[in-house]
Amino acid sequence: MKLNKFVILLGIVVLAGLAFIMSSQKAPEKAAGVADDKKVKVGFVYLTTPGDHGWTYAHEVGRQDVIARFGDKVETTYIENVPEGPDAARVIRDLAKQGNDIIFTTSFGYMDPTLKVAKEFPEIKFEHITGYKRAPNMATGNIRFYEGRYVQGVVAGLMTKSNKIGYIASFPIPEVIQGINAFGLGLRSVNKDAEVSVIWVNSWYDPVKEADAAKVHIAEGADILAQHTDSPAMLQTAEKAGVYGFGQSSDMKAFAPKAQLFSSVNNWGIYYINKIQALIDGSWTTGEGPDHWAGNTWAGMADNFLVLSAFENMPDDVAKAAQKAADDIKSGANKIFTGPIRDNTGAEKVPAGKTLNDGELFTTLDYYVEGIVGKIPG
Amino acid sequence: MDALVLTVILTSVPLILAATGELIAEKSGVLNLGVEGMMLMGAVAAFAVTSLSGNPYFGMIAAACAGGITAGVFAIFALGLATNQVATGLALTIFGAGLSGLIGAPYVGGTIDGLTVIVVPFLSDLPVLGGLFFKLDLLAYLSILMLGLVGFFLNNTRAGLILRAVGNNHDSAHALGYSVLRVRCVAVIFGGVMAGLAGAYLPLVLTPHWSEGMTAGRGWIALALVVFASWMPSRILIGALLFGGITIMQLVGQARGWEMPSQFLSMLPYLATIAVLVLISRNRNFALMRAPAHLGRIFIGTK
Amino acid sequence: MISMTPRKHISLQRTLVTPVVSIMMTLCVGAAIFAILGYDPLAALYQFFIAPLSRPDQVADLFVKACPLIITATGLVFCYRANVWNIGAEGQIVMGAVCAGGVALFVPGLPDILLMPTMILAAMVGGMAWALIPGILKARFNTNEILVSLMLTYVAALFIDWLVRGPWRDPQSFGFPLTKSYDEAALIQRVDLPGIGTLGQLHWGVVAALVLALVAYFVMSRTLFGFQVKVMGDAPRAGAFSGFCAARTTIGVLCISGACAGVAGMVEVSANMGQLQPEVSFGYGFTAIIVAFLARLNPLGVIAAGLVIALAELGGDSAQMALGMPKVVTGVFKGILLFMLLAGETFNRFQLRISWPALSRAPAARGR
Amino acid sequence: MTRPHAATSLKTPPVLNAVGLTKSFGDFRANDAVSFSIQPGEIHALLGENGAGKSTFVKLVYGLLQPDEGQIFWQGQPVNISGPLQARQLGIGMVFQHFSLFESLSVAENIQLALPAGENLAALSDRIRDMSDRYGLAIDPDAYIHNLSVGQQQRVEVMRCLLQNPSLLIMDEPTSVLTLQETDQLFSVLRQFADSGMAVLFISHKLDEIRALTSRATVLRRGRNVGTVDTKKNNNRQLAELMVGRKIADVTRQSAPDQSKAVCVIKNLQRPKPTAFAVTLKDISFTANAGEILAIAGIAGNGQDEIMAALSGEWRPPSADIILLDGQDISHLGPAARRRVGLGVVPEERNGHAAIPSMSLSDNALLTSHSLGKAVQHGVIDGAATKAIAAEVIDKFDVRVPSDDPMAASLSGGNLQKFVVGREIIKSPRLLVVAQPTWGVDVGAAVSIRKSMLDLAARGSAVIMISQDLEEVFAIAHKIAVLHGGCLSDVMLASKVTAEQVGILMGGGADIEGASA
Repeated sequence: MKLNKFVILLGIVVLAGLAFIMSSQKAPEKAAGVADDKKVKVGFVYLTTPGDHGWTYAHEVGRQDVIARFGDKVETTYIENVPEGPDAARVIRDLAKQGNDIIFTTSFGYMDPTLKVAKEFPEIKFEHITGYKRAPNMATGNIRFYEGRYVQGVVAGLMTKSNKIGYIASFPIPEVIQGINAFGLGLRSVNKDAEVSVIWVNSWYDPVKEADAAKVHIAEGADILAQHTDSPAMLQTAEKAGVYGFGQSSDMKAFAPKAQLFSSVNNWGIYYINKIQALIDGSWTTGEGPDHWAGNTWAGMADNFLVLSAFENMPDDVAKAAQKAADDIKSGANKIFTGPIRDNTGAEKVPAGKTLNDGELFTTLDYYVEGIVGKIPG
Repeated sequence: MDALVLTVILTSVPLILAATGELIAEKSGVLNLGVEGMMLMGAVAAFAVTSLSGNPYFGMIAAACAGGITAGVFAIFALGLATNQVATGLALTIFGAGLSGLIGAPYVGGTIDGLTVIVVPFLSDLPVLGGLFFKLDLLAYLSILMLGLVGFFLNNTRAGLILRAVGNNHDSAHALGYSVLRVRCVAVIFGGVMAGLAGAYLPLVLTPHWSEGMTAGRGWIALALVVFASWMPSRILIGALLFGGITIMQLVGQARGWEMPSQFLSMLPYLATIAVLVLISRNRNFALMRAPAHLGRIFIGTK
Repeated sequence: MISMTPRKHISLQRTLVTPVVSIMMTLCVGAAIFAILGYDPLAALYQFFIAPLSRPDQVADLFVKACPLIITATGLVFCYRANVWNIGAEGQIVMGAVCAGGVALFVPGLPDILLMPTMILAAMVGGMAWALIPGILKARFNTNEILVSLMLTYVAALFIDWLVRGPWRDPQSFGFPLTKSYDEAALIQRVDLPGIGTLGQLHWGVVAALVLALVAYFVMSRTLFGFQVKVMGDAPRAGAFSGFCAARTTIGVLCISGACAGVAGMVEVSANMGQLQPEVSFGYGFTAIIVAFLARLNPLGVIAAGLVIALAELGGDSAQMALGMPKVVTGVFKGILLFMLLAGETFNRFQLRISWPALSRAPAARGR
Repeated sequence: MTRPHAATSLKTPPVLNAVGLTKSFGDFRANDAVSFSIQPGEIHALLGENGAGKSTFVKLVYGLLQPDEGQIFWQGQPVNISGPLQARQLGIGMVFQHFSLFESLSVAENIQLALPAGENLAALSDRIRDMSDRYGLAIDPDAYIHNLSVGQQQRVEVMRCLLQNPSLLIMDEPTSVLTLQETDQLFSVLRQFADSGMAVLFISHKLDEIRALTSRATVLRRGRNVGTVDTKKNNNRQLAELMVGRKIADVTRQSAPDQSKAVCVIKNLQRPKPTAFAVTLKDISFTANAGEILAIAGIAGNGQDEIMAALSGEWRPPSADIILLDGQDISHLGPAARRRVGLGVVPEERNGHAAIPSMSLSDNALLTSHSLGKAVQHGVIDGAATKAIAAEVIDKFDVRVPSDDPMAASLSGGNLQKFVVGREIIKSPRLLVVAQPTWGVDVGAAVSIRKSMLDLAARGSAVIMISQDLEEVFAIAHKIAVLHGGCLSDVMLASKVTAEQVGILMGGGADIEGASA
């Protein structure tokens, strides 16, 4: 008797399950659709969610630019919150199998997974952001973020009263160290007494920790904050405490109208549009240059890859100085990493007259320049 | 310096809130490992409701409810159905982390106006102390108040005595006619409410954002803190300040250019907890005195 | 008032049916939550559980995803059977990966043929060592193994972070937190199926995981050690009477689960990453706990349970792509599933009778 | 309204009058229409064997269990006692057999938990000190329970009840853990309270105590009330016969073989108590001979568990040469190794100690045979061999099983006991140690278990039987030693001592001249 009851129960459950599955099978077919031959299918892999208002948000804006430019000639898909590990390879592979023609993977940690999948799908184009490994069908792209940070340094040097600048950094990778050093060079170009202290939060996006770090900087006397992390938490803390700061990746004015001096805005749209257009035209290449460590395409303010938001909350003369610094970089008059450059122990690292080339920016910057306190961890 | 101490205090508030709640649950004999999940539910509820209503106090209340309800789920399973408390607590953490992320997805990147500082008249004018202890937000005051109340409750009230008795020996308590499950259920839900408030502190005070998993292990620290405090409310305060202090010290050390890998500093709270665990477990008499003897044991009432 | 009476006889049917019912209940609760949050519940469930299996290579990838879960959960089964609550497998995975990585990166001149066995051994030692800390502390000082093993998870995560950003960083990585790539001999190769070739990412680690689960099943059901584990977990007093030592059992099961977790870490790195990075385990250690419970602490069940949980993980990606559902839904599923399983266990072990105080005088319906 | 009849109003109504209480657990009737009444100021004993339904009855009265049928009258009024809280409000106090104290709370806090709310701790502490002084109980209200001796804990339990000023005090086997002096002291306190009108319901199976303290006794047998007797007019044997329900006079005593070889020698076994509730073993020495059953009689809680652990190897003495089996020192050997040299053990508790309810019988057979080579080869279990062992036990010892190789939990108590005893005897051990072999077992099973033990002895093995059942002791033992307070008496020939003499020893009396073997 007991057995019967259970067999019946099991039967009901299984039937219910089957019915469930059968009835649900219709739903997604509509969603999947059939690829239009003319459409270019573009996939994006995001590290976090577009709502972060930082790094991924900037990429999402880029994707929107793509849609605005090409309209229904493209079909875009994105996957968010993809961890930088074996899952990434699977997700990228899934995108490839779904017939995407070009796939943008938007974080450094996707480098090896992208390379791996690129080798499996030679007919599909891959674009890895911020990495250095390439394949015939895998190009790399990056922005010269440090250009904006030089201008930030100039503004910080002119604005600070305590001569203490707080810098919140994510991970000690070349991109971030270039940024810190460019900031220091900009700072010392206008203010020989100001110092930058750096807190590494070992995360790209951790609002609580970023806010804590900002509070510590302020408690330690900093009156200008800069960040190389993605959330607006630092700016909000600055706003509350009545100090100034710089936004990251996207314009964060809305979060800190009184505290934001300006934001360096990453303008990925222009890169995406160029590459997709090239693919449509049949002129897609990976670019050239073995010493281009940062990517086949590594462009900055001159090409509008990096855009500075309006200079605000600062006196006119500071804004003017900032504008001049930005113009000099755009025009090429200021190459930023031009000697003499000393590290923070006073040793000369780059002799006068020499400018570090792109490769050297990646391989030789294992020190902080003058004005930065401490040592690079690791 | 004051500002640093204030930062330490603010960092410890959620730990105090969550640990106070868990202390009560554990004193009644229930080991609820789901603090992290309850905190996340509290955090997302606080953020969402504040964002919708514009009033952080509504958010606070919502967080308390969310934490309480989440703890209620735990109570249904671990108490009502006598499931293994360890596994149920883990399930609660996984579930809470997932559901909070799901609920919070539309709010990522948004911002709110959090709790404002309430200045206590006169006292706030005291030198040093005034700025540190009397210009805080409601939840910070509440955390200290609750800690004191819980201490008083446990040691000076009959209900507190019953709670301790249930945690010490549920069979004896049952034999004396106390409803073990009812006492534990109330204790667990109180723990949930406190954890919810602890979670609310993150978006309402520390940083006006919501992000997935934003509690970043604070729930587990709160659990460790209860053991660290050897189930004594006063020591929770000390422990929380210590943990908060280490967290902030690690940032200060970096800002001042100390040459010590930050990872090792970050390990300190965890290693300290293990050390304390060993110390109090070694002294069996002490453990016997303080630790609820029936912690984590399943009680099945028969009639 | 719910009253529970232990069942005198636990039928095999019920034991087998319970997980199935639990999964079904999970689907129902999950669908309800989707509906409340404004998603089409049926479409969501389709994307979660059907869509990820629409191609053979996806099925292969399911096994790949399940691989670390199966290996880790197999070890945990021993712990939980013995009533030892090791919840720090995540840290043990990391330490296994670190130790194996140490061999792969820094032991020069090891012949290729010996490299892989040495790495496996190192991974076992690493995971074991990490699991032994709570084990020894418990045996010596009666310290709570739950909290210690959990705290050590954080320590391990910070430790590998320091290694990969610091001393072990590849000088050629331009400061990026990566070690050197492993040599070819240190990598786990993909399985070349006769007549088909490679299928998805299916690698030899998956085969090893399946074999491991089978071996564990044999150990658990057919050897004295397995018997000892079960006895000490069910009735420690009877175990002592039988002649088994409690402390030794605790240490033994922690060694096994630590070694398994360590191997899982090593396999994950050697098969999928090829080098160490700051994160080598993505919550596998915690997910494996659910797998172990879903498997009802049976090593053979671990295979099925690992696949089910892996499916939920893959389903998360699929639901996100198709429906824009946040990835965390997977966590909701896992949580509910664990709840339902635990409740199912109660129904399996106890006879539940619900009586309302007002009705207590009414004759109870009797039937059998 | 008319006044009650003069005749009834003259006589005070009983404090408690229980009428026809019935309580079943599944098919088992623990109480079958038990009626009982007790007068104010009366000290009344409730007598019965283990499992006769005494505990069930008092739990019904104290509200811990609800009767299926029957009615309780409290001071003449019908009441429904829904729980201990209500019982205490009515004026019923209870001292539990297994303490219901909280180890980490102070004495005063423990007592406060059982009293109505309202009194603060300081006032209560004063009251405790008062009472402690008045009755010479020597209890410090600020002390913590885990620091107290068992006797002190018992006094706390008693005081907790007395402070409630109960009209009825129920004491469930209160003296099983007390020394003689402590018992006397307790009795004098109880008499003083009885004199002031409190009724005492006293549960015990120590007949001397019952006759010393009480005037009337109600005897329960198999869940039924078989009569209330005057304890002063009956001697121990008459009371005992009422309890068991038949004459226990003429059991055939076993006479020991004239000359037999020592199998097991225990020399100066000592063991400090491991926990507060345990007993210290003091210098125990004895010899068990081939062909004999040696009974270690005594009231539970006098060191039986501790001796059992020492013999089985679950606890091992720190020094060598304490326990010898066939001349070989086995002091340092664990349970598995001792089995290999010919030891068989049956612990008292079937569930969770001798057997694991959630496991199959073959697994339970493996529990005590895994070190013997046959069932386990190179660490691998031979499933067929273990099943064969189980089947053989089932067959030879007539174990009734519901299915093929069932879970131990599905067997009745008697059948499981036959299994765990048979599991040992089938190995023909040189020495069999068995505790309470027929506790809670039906008569048929008890007979067959005893017979198999006698058979084993007849085949030349030694048997040590730890038992508190004197009837059983005299039925099958050749020699008897009595364990009391961790001390073992001399070993006596069963044929040369009487039940009374052994009873005296069990209560802590002096050794009997001339009976030593």
